[in-house]
Amino acid sequence: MQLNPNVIKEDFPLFKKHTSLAFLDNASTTQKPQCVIDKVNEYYNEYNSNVHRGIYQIGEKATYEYESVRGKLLQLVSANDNYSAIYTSGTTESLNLLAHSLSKLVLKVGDEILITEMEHHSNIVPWQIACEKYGCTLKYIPITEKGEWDISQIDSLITQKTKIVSMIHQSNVFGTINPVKKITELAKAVGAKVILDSAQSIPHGNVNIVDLNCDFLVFSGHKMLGPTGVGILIGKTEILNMMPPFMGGGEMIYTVSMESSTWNEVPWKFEAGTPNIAQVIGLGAAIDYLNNIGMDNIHAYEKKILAIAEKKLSQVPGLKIFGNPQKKGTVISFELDGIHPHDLAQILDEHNVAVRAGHHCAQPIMNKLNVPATIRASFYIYNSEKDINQLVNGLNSALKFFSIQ
Amino acid sequence: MQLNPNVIKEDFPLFKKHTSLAFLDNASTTQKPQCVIDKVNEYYNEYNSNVHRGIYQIGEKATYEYESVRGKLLQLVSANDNYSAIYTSGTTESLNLLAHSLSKLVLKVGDEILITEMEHHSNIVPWQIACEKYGCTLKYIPITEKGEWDISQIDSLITQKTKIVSMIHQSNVFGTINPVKKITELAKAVGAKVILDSAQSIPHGNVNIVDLNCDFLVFSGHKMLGPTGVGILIGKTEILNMMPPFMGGGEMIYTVSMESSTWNEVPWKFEAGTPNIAQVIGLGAAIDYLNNIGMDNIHAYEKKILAIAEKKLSQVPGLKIFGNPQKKGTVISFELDGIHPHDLAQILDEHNVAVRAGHHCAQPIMNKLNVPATIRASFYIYNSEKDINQLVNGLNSALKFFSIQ
Amino acid sequence: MDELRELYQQLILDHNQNPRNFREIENYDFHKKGYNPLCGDQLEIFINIKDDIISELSFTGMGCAISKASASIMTETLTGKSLSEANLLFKQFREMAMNGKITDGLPLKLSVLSGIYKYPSRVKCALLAWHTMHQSFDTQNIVDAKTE
Amino acid sequence: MDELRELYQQLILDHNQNPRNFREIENYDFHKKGYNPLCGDQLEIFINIKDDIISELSFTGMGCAISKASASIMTETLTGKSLSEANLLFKQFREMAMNGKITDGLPLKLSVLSGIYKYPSRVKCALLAWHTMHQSFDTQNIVDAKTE
Ligand SMILES: Cc1ncc(COP(=O)(O)O)c(C=O)c1O
Ligand SMILES: Cc1ncc(COP(=O)(O)O)c(C=O)c1O
Ligand code: FES
Ligand code: FES
Repeated sequence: MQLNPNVIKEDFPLFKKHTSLAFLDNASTTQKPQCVIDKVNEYYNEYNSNVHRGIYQIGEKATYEYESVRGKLLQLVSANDNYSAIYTSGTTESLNLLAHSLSKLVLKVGDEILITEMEHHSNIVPWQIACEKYGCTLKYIPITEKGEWDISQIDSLITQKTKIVSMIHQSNVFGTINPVKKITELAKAVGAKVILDSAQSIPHGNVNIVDLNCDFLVFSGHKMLGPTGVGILIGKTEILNMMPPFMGGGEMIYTVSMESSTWNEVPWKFEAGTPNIAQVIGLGAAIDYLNNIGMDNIHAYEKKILAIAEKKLSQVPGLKIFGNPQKKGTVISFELDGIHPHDLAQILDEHNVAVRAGHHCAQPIMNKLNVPATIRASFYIYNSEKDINQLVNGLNSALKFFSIQ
Repeated sequence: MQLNPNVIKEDFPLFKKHTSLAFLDNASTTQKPQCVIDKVNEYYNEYNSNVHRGIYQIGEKATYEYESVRGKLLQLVSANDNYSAIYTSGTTESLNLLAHSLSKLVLKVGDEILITEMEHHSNIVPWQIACEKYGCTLKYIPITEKGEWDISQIDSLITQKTKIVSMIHQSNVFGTINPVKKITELAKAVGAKVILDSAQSIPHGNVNIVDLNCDFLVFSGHKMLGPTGVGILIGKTEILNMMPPFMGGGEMIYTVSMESSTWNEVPWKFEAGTPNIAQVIGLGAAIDYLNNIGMDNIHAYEKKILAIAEKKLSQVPGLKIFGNPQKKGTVISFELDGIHPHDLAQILDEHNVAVRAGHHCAQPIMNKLNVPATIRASFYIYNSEKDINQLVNGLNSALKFFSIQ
Repeated sequence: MDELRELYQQLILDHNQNPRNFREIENYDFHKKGYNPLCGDQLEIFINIKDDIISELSFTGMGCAISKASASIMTETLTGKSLSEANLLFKQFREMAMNGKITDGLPLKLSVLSGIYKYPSRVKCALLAWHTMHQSFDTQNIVDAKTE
Repeated sequence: MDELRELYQQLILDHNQNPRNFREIENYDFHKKGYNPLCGDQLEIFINIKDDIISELSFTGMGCAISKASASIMTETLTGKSLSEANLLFKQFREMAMNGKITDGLPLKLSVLSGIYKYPSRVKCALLAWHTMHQSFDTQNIVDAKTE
């Protein structure tokens, strides 16, 4: 079924308030549909209470709603019984959890961790810290001019010393959909654990964790129509069982004595303290909403809108798109000759076009491109051709403004 | 001005849905007033976007709203310019941040950390883990039958080896308001850093960080009318500046290269990834709401309601209240002779009374009391004498039910 | 109160107040401690086996009415049963406790706990003794009802 | 567009396209790199001092129109000023950039940036060169506009 962005837009209250806003910063965070906002409110209005410990009706209801989102998440990524879903505060916390607990389980001095030059800072910095702590080496799969991985030297990068491979599924700068299966196969062959940063891929299409054969998958609720403050770690239960906990506190314990403590089962072992209850429950509604539209339909529509955007942008004089990967999602990074990205963003804002200017938390890519920043337009299901036209008009007017045209 | 719980109750939508609910589990989490729910919705409906990086109007607005809550928090605890406010996901994360980053700064083999037997698991487990990591010893201030600290041996507990003292301000089991200033003085004299777990004190009265002279103060939004998923760490900027970061990722960096990274300034150094934007903004509204009522008025009202509750409960046959501290907040733990706490909670639920049965994440206290669990009733500003009567009726009916009376 | 009456039937209250086989067996063949981390309650199960038949089954410990009654009724039900019968009854009872489904052949006495599935936080109470019994044959370590 | 026109006045656009004193000074007395972590932009400031007077002031680097124009105007304004005058102007300019407050005596030329406080994320752009200049007297390390 063809997706109609204008019908979808009706579900998003922000666009009722800002009727002429072309919101093109979806890779940063998405807008929220009414049903997600309603679900969060339902929790606060009808069964607001703590989970797991209240022997009273609203407490049981809150626990039921909170726990039942795990099943939705596992289903979303087609996970089988070997996987568990852990709630975190975001992709960043999920990756830090792994960099702490998985590292402790598998790393020893001299080992190697492999990431790529395309990573988001959240998938770089935690591994730099882990490498320093354990005396390990951080290696990078390089990227090409096209914004793709250069895997020509992969055999020297994945070795017997490689214990963890953590890679970005879809680039938040180029939009590249990366050939992760190849890497996973090679990583598994040397016994490395494989993590997929799917913060940018989950919202846009089917991600099948079993097919991709990775051990861990991380993503954020706020980039997939869900509330802020909730993220996900889906992982192989067997490995999670062996990993030491990340944070200590309430909920994650089995027993506590003054001398020592023992841990609760997975997933709760990794969920210390009162969790982000309202946010998890709201995320459940976001998943329902996405499933209702259908991930296949989303993917098909995004292909269409990307093609239109690329075509129209290429007609803007002096505009250069960074990267040209074969498989690409709805993210376009570009520059407009002679205008600094931040000045451009400011002018686009005046035209009611919200784009991002900056390094997109991917400074290694910026260094490679030899620019401090780019302009990024990223699209989602409520964006239509009208938004693209508005962007192009804004760009043309910026050219005039700076007297370049 | 005298606080009227029935007027206040009007502000809480949950009580419109559950008109006859006596919600007495406020030490676990509080209900949310309409203004907090509205503020969260305002963000989603009117300026939902990421913070700090969007050069567009809704992004600037979100950043402004998000950042301005820091000032409210600092004011709430009467902090001066020497302190910074860091957003976390809860008290538990705040304490884990400290157990990670402060420990790294100050601990070496053989050092000691001092906590108390009255702590919540979230203020025990992280220190157990830190002690194991750094080869340090965890010491405990014991508690008395009355549910107070026994500081008779304090001189042997605070020594030159003591580097961190982390203590609970108000007990979530006994309600004890602890004499923290005394301990802080002794701790400062040996150069130890002092942390106050004020999860239970902040919602109920004035906490003055300068007067209490502690270095760090931690608490949770959801226990003070705020959204779930947000917590606070207020700390001395000077110490925070020296502490290494907790989690790595977006926002918390200054520069990232493939080889290494440098850190952003405090507070952002400790806020990795897209933060819990809606929740922080919602917490701001909760603080406004509390200030509007007045912390003094809250404190005065709670004194009154506690006295009534204690009096009425003491008339229930076979009821024993645990602890009898001199200074006490609105938390009462008790047992009813012959009825297991969980059975009792179940029966009270049938009478629309929500209390907690369990160890309240304080197993060391339970071990001391030699019970597996207690029943806990905890009150807040919307609770009235009617709720107490409902509780007492429920208790009497439970006695009949189990044919004890 | 009707739902509650159903949960705490007279039989439950009776077993709670006068638990059967509430003692330690000397010279037991199997023994295991069970722990419910949700509430902190602990119980111990003692078993004697003769010719593959449970000849004696007893328990001690603290717990709520549900857990005590469930343990008490379990000891009555399983004494004299073969190990494979006990195993089958465990599975059927667990199914009932978790989903309310009553399998044909489940002794009537056990069905007093058929309403427990409506109280998710109490399911572990009903299963604590059963889990402990079931796992006592495996190892001699402490087990719990966590896996439910 | 009116607000935007106010932000990007002709003077700003002019200084952006033809920045004054955009070069490296050889044999400088002071030199400092400035970095804006929000956008990744960097600039360098070079200073010569004679008898407590700024005799030469120049800059190089990449940046947005606001930061380049601000740097350019700064070099024009401060050349020939004493260090204490420069210090005062820095404080006055910072006050204006952050709060829109124009102090008496602030050179008219600087007031073209008086609207920047309405754009919080751009305040650092306007201050980058000034901060770098100001801190160049302290140490020789990289500084930035972080403290705003
Ligand atoms: C004294 C105390 N400390 C810490 C916590 C943990 O707070 P949270 O679960 O919000 O992280 C609580 C609340 O349960 C508490 O009462
Ligand atoms: C690929 C990728 N990884 C990680 C992140 C970090 O996600 P969050 O900020 O929600 O923790 C992002 C989003 O900014 C991203 O695009
Ligand atoms: S409450 Fe502990 S076993 Fe039932
Ligand atoms: S955007 Fe970099 S200095 Fe203005």
